[in-house]
Amino acid sequence: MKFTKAKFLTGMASGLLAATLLAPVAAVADGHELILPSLDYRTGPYAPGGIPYANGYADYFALLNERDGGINGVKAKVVPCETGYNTKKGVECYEKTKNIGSGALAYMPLSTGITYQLIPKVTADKIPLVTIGYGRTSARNGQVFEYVFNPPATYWDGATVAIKHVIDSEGGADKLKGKKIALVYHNSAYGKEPIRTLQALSEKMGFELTLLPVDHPGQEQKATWLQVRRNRPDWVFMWGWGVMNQVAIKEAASIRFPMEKFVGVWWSGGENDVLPAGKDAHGYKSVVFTAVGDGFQTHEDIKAYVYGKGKAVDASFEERIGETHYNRGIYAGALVAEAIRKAMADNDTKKPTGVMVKDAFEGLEISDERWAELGLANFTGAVKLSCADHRGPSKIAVQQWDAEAKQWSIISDFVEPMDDVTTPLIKADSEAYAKENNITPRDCK
Amino acid sequence: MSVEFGFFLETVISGLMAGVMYALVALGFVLIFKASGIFNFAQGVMCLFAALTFVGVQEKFGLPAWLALPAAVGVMILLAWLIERLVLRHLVNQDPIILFMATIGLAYVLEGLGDLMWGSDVKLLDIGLPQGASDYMLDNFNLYVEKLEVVAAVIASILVAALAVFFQKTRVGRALRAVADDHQAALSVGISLNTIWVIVWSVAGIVALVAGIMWGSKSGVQFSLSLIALKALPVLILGGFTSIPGAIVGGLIIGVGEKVAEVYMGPFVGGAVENWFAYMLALAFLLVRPQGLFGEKIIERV
Amino acid sequence: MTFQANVSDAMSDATSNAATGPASAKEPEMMLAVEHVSLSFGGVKAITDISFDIHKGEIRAIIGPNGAGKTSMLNVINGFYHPQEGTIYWQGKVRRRMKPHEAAKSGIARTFQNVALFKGMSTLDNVMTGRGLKMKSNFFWQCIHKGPALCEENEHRAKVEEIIDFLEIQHIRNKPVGKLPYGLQKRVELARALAMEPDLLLLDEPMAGMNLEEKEDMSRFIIETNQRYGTTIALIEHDMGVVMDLSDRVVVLDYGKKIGDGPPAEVQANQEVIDAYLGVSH
Amino acid sequence: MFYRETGQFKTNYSDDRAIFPIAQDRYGIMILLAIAFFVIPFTVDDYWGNAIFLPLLIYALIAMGLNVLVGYCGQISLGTAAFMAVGSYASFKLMTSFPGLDFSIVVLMSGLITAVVGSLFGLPSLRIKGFYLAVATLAAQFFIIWLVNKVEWFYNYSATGQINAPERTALMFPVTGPNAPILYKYFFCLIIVVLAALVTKNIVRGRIGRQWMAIRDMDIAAELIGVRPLTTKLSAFAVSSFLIGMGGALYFGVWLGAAEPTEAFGIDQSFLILFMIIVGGLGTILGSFLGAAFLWLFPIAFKNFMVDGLGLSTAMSEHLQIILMGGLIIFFLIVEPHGLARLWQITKEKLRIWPFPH
Repeated sequence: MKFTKAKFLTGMASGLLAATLLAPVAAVADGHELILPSLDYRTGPYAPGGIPYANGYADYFALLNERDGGINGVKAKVVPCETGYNTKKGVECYEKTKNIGSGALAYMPLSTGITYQLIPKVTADKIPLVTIGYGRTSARNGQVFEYVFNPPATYWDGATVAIKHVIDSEGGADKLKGKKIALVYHNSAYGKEPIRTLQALSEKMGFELTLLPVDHPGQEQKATWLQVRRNRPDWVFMWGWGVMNQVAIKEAASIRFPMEKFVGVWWSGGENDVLPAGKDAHGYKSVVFTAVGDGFQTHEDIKAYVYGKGKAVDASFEERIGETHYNRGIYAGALVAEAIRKAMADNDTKKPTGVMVKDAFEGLEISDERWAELGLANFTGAVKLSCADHRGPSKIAVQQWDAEAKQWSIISDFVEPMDDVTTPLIKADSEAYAKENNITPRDCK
Repeated sequence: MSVEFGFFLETVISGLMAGVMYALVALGFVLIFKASGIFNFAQGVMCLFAALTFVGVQEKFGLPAWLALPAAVGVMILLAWLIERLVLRHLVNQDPIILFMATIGLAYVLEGLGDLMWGSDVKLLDIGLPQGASDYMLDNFNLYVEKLEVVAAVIASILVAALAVFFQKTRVGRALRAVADDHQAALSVGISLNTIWVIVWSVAGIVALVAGIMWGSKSGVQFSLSLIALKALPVLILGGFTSIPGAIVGGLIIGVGEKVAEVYMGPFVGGAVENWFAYMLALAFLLVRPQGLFGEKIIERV
Repeated sequence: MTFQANVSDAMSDATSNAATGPASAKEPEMMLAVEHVSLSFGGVKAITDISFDIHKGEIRAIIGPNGAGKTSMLNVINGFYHPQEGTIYWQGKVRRRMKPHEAAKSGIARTFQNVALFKGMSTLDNVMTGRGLKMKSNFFWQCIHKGPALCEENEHRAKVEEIIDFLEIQHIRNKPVGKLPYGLQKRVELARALAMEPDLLLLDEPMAGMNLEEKEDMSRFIIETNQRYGTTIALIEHDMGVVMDLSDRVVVLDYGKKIGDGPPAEVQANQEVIDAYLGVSH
Repeated sequence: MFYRETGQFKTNYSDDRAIFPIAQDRYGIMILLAIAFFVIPFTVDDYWGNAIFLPLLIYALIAMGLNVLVGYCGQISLGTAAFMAVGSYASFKLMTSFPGLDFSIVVLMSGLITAVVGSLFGLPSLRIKGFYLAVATLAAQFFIIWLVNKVEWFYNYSATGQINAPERTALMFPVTGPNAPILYKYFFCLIIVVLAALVTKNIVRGRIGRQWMAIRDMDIAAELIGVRPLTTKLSAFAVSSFLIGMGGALYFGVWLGAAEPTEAFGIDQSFLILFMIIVGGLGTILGSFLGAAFLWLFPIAFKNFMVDGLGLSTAMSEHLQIILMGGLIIFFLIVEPHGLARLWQITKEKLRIWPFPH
């Protein structure tokens, strides 16, 4: 069968070619590196939010490598993988990167959708998933979600702090009775996150909650804001992402909704959200868990060691260092770096594994002094995680946009969220998840 | 005027205005479909590409807006010429589905090209169009009317009038109509199909630029701009693919329908109904008139 | 053939026993009759008060100038258009308003003025589609393509091959029909209609655009179909020579009205018909 | 030279009707199946399974479903993702309501439920034709997604509307959930896809398939020769939705493991599948596989090549990749407008007569 042979050979050849192209390249330099995949997105509808965050994360590790020679002498390798905010690509990126070199040490997908996708997978693969201010809120319960961490704040915390801000502005919790609050949210898992908390709070405090979903991508929100105009809520909260944010801000301005009563979650509080809205955005607020601006030692060092030496992924970004999403990227980087440092110390090794990093996270403590040592004094609140509590202490403030100066400024103290409200909700949700997926909550004693 | 009625009026006006914005996008589809029977999947991306070019040349080369506009028009014409040269010319006399698919390829290329040249960050587009609520209407009648959308409506009517003059009065326009009626016949009386295609795609490109600027003023210029094509789809289907008045009237019906549905039905079923309602509305219309609002009645013959 | 004969027998029994209906036992058996049929499209009259009949086993020609309503008449007969007025008798019984596929099921097949083949399919598949009504195997067997489905498929394939042989189109059996020359497409269309084993075959200008040789072939097929399978045929044709040679009786339409009816020679002599064809003003 | 059918005679109609009438094709497909069943399973790891083979198989299945409707029956559909969602949510509800139910039954039942829903949205096809019909499927697309996103029952009252696939077994082998070995997942999908392809091929080469194609090519003529438009179109909608629904169940249950309605079943997903069958070839089973392979694997291969091979930034590589992808689509069209499957067929024709051109 000469024919079959020929065909077989061509088949084999093209198959091999395809196989080589499809095979993930494990490009690891000599020696050992800490593999930190960055499932980011610099393209697609959510790129404006994804770019600064990804740059912050990558720049922080570039800084450690350039300034300190890595963590305890071991260089960190951030492996970027473009997800386009698409869960399917997210899965592909995850599978592709998880076994590079000695194995990935932590994941941070910056997408609630991808987070949900990865929660069961990282648990099976024993790699920590660190979701900074996004993802699944009930993952705070470490007994159920062993490998998922969400310091320093969850969406539910954000919602409670927004309410606290309302209380402060109105002059007391009793003033909320009979007030109307509307929630304008991205009609997805991410946007729906705060609903339960706000419903619980509305029952408790007696304000009236109106839910106004906006479908992706959210360029056209006329109907939503007409309803705001008719119902005349006292406050509007927003859980938006992407183009939805700037359109909402513009529409709010159009109907003359007072901007200082319009509060977004931190993902609706980036420069890219307010700048396109121009002066309309003046006075818009958002909750936030990191400080604003670039007045920190770390930022100086990044400019000097990373951008100065041409080591940045995105060299054109230099002027924008200090944007809020960028700072969150730095926060994420610092957290992971500290956990790896602890994992190395605890296990006396230069080659920590995912399990070790997970254990390190569960004992991670970054005090205010330690933040200062890291060059991030007063950048954010202290971190202290445990086996049962995967969020730890939480400090959230409110920032306000100044359209003239084109910058955010923090206008409130960093306050604690209302854990008394969220804890029972977290318990209920995580237990439902455990039941549905046959997980026996572990014992954290 | 009672408050409730005033609000209803407001909803309808908002719907009409939104409808005009949809119609602006739909117009580009109609032009190309009418002249060449191609459903141009890339129309949305063309809006993005045009707006990106417009903003991009301002940012990168520091051109003022009045210079950037002709530059962007020039780019769109160049693009039309390239599309004809590199794509359409090689696909003459193919099935509509194949040409549709070619425009899918085109959409990919344009999306990548736009991002590659101008970056995927969101860009502010401000050419000084009036924005925000009209103070006059708000103060005197307590009616909320968005100025940008009034401008959009004016521009859309100018555009439609210009297109009408172009089609009715100019030689090229008549040739275009001839081609729309019958390719073969037009060819046989000496109208060059290639030229016609370049012209049609240029005009569609310019319409895309206008739509891109209007939508871009509203939301900034960024990838999501290409998704406004989705808003134009029910408009197109309802209005008929070949009718410019259809696109306008279809836009108005869809605009009003979805706003009224969202505002009055939304709260009872949990909101975000406008997307599917637009299609359900179009579906209901089509069940009564399967050829679209302005499509010709099909007498089936064998 | 035996199948066809049996059906005819059964049918003739049925009609001769039927007391109603315009046919009586002595006269030639009636296949189809239209009585006082009128059809209009939104004010435009396509057919006005036309009555004629088609006998079992005959070749009936419908002629007339362009726009006379011939094709509309065929469309009425196979249920594609629904006349506003008039009655249609089918094999001796009043026919209710029916859909085209129901007409097909009752035994009416046709070809089209402009070839209406399934362009994406091969000749064989086109003709096999004509067998669709006679195939009964259920969805389950279709899915696994074994047992009854396969048996049936082969059985009908044999029938189809018979027709393919008869119409001399073996060589294009596996070719996609879209690329065939016009004359062959017409022939495939006839094959597809014959595959339905119809009682009444409607042919809409089967020889339009053909050269002399092709016309001769087609005439031969039509006559043979009529004689070999005993199929009743109604045809529209412009070539008067062909019409006179082939048909048993001719009905002439002009501007939607019937202006002549009878054997070819008689119609040919009719002054009104001559006027209509030569274009004398009314 | 080796690809000849000379000397292969058919002595009965059954042989002539075989799926692969030419012996060389039969050997080819056998080798391919042998590789799929006996080689890949023992080399596959999480990456190859989850990022390459599972999506490839599942997308091929869904594309095949859409191809039945669009390619064979000529009814345009832009609501594929919604029908996938129906399959996914049906499987989710079945899995959580009846924990003991075998997953293969769950997949079948999800397909059946989707078939019912699909037929319902197919009803307007009796009146609305051509591209206008897209509106019916688009209405399905937006309405179904809205419904599953809104009605809490569909997602078991979880806080965010996300659904997660619990661990379930098919014939005692765990195939869903994060701990199910990739080998089992792969085999499960492979068997379903191969069976579905076989059944679909059988349907399209028989009476029902011919009737679909008759409706596609000329619906009026089809009706005049006795094809019932109602049953024919609805059967196409039903079979198509059945395959898409099964695909949806696998997509959510086996591959993704979790899904968020607006993102996993968005309209871009519908377009992606439509592109797959157009690029692959309308009206061919092979085309569904080729199209799925092209649209899923090409971006991955390109990304690996540009980022890991050439060291470009991810953003740059992504931009170049979509440009190249668009360029390739246009190029293929100009070379051969009827999709990759036709390209393959033409190559075979050429091989058959090679080296003599006529």
